[in-house]
Amino acid sequence: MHLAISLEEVAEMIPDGARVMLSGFMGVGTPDGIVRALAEAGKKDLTVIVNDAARPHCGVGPLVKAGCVKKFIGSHIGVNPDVQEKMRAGELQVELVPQGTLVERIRAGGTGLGGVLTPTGLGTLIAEGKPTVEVEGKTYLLETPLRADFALIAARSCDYVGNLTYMLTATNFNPIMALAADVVIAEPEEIVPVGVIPPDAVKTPGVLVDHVIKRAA
Amino acid sequence: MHLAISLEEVAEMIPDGARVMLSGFMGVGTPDGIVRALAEAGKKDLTVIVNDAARPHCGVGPLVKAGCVKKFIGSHIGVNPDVQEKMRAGELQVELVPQGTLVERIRAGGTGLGGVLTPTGLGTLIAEGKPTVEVEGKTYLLETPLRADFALIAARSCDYVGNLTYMLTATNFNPIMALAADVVIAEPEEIVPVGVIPPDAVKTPGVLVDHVIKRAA
Amino acid sequence: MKDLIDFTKMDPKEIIARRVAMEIKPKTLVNLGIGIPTLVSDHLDESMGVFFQAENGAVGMGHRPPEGMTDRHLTDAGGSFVSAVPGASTIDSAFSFGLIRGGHLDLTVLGGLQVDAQGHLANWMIPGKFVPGMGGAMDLVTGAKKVIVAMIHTAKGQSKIVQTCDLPVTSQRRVSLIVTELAVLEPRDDGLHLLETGPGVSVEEVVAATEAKLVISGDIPEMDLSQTV
Amino acid sequence: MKDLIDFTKMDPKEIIARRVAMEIKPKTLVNLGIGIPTLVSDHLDESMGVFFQAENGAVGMGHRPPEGMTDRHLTDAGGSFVSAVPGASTIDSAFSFGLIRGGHLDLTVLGGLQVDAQGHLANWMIPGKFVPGMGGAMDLVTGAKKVIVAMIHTAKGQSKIVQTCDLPVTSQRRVSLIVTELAVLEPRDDGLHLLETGPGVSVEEVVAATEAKLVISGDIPEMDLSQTV
Repeated sequence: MHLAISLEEVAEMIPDGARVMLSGFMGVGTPDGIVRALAEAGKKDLTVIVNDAARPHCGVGPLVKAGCVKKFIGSHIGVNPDVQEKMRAGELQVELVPQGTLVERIRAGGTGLGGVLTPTGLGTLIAEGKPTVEVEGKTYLLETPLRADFALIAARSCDYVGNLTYMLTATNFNPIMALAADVVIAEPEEIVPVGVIPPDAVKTPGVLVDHVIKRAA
Repeated sequence: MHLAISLEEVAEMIPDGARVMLSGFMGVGTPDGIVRALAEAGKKDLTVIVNDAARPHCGVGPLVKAGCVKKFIGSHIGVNPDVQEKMRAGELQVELVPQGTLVERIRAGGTGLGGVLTPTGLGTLIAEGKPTVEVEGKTYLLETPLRADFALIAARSCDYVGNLTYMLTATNFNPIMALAADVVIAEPEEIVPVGVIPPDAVKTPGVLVDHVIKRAA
Repeated sequence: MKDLIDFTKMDPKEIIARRVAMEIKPKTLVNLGIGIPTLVSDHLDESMGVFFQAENGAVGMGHRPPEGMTDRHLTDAGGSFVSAVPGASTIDSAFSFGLIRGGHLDLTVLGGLQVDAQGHLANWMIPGKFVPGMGGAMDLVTGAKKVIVAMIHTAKGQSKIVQTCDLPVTSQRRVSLIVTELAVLEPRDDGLHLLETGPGVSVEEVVAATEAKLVISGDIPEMDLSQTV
Repeated sequence: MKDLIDFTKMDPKEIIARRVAMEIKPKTLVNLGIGIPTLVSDHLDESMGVFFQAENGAVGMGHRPPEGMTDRHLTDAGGSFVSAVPGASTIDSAFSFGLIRGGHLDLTVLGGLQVDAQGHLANWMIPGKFVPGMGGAMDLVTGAKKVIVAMIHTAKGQSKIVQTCDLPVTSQRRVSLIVTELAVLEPRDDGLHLLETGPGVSVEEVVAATEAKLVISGDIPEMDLSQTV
């Protein structure tokens, strides 16, 4: 059972310099309240693992704009001019990871696997300096697992056990990131009584979730 | 769209010597109609990839009893005396795979990954003859991907697009095996009209399913 | 009346979209990239039963809903609103890329910055200028059963079809087909074959607009867009 | 009245189950193996908020439902009917072992054929005799945060706690604790420590029944089962 906490409490909980996974895809399925709270709290030197840089006003955008992010690990930054600009100015480190590799590295980090053996990226810039492994006559790139101090998740529904559901394409990285951080914090659109979400509808079992966000009344 | 086919058609489709994935856990979530049809058709020399040998009357049991199986790849055979007996008599090859490794090898086979890097099995009999890979100072066993000619799946509901839902612990290996075979055949408990299963309730998208079984009237 | 359309005067992007649509088979799973590839779905008959997949986990996307009926929980990989066709499903990102990398995707259509005579695509960065990132493109090009590059033939007067990419490539895998407004090209072991010319375009015009050496054998037909919708 | 129970006359399996139950912390995720481990849940207060997980994908299993209310879609890893507690969820096998191998499982309680002084467990085969297979045991022992072996101390008069396993081991990882009806033992770097004796059992009796060399330092208390339910 979890007592819901406030956005202010989340902002206090996450220290400067933390390594944070942030869910969402072009800002869809991102916990916007948490992002706003961290930006307003003026966090510094965060490393953010997130699919994409979205746009300045959504997804990780407000955190980048507020100067909270030291390092960005993700797959796409093409439509956020802030990120392009800060990267060129040397204010933001960017590590690009192919999207399928990114999600699989997070899954490996969350499920106790030692890494990912993928054909994606072989023979490209992405493969430079990385070991390859041959399996049954084929060559694969060995990509390492990713974990974070915090995973910041957006859910559709949540109960007080911490069970989460997601809605449509707002699912994306959420269930995978919920596996791969020391502390998992979920921002749901609604909190429902325990026992109301059917077991088969739960996409993230509550045992993975440490805190859920209280909704504004 | 799929026209539902009969059990007899499935039995005709699967040749002697085929490599078959069979879902289920102690017989729960196994497509029992397909198993029965294959046993009755007197199939020979099948290689079956399945979590466990269940009991003589359920799961893969009837196939083993009918002498259809040449090789069993799975994690547990402790409560099926037929399997123990045939194994000792040299009539059945048994390859034991830790359960978590088994499902992850199937997932790798189904999702284009080159293998599984797992700590499970290190320092045990299971590791003998297998390569290990060191990642960030830790050693992992490299286990190869598994695929099959056919995956035989049990579903709760199905539509004519082939979308599948599963129920409770009858889910188990079903959604993973549906990724990892050349031909995927699903035996649902009910077939419902297209558009009736909500997108978020689909556990196996129909694009993965080749055939669904017509239910007896 | 289809045969009254003058395809030589058609918008280049629409020529490309129509020609790519001809490559799509019924009942397949298809991923369309941002830009010109997105236009392809406008030229398919819905009765074909093609399912459109997006990296963000949509399987069975339909057109943008009417104004006032969009929902921020249902978008394509570019973040644009879409609808769900009957039989649609939504999956998480790991599952989505499992489909892509695992060979379950029949076709991906992508834009490109450059393609070379070996069939290597470059579409994720221009060093020192603009770095959008690869998003899902590296997985798509590596994993889809068939890869079509759909793009305008030239950029700022320069051929985008080059002998060897000088931009960083997206995959070491050879793409299946290149469709521009001027040509349909297929990279094979023995070089980059010119299969078709664009409406009203001569072979000589294609050669002149193309940096890469082309293999031209026999008569080269013009794209036949007359059956497209 | 708890203090009137004579624990020395209690069924050995119940002694073990009660003592293991004392190791379980509130609000944790716990996997109980077949046999004696399954009995442990009978000795936990439901208000503790412990969630029981099974390899087959149940998270939040409850007791077997009354006759006539069972359902073949809801079973534990042994195939026995269970119920779903409020807040239960069901996941596929890949997710289930993701929890197990990924360190999300707080505790696993398993039976054993042998455990040795180094804390290695053997519980999946007796070469030439009986090969049940490891099922999920190798993943559980390798991945759970804490591993408790719960078993009868001896089999056919032979100690199951040996100096070095002669049966194939389940994991190279050291288990956390061994609980039998005679003793609580903890494998550490410097050997196998005797922490507690069973009800009415002397240290000498434990030593006599144990093949492995034990580290015995100071007074060894008896199991205090008086607070168990």
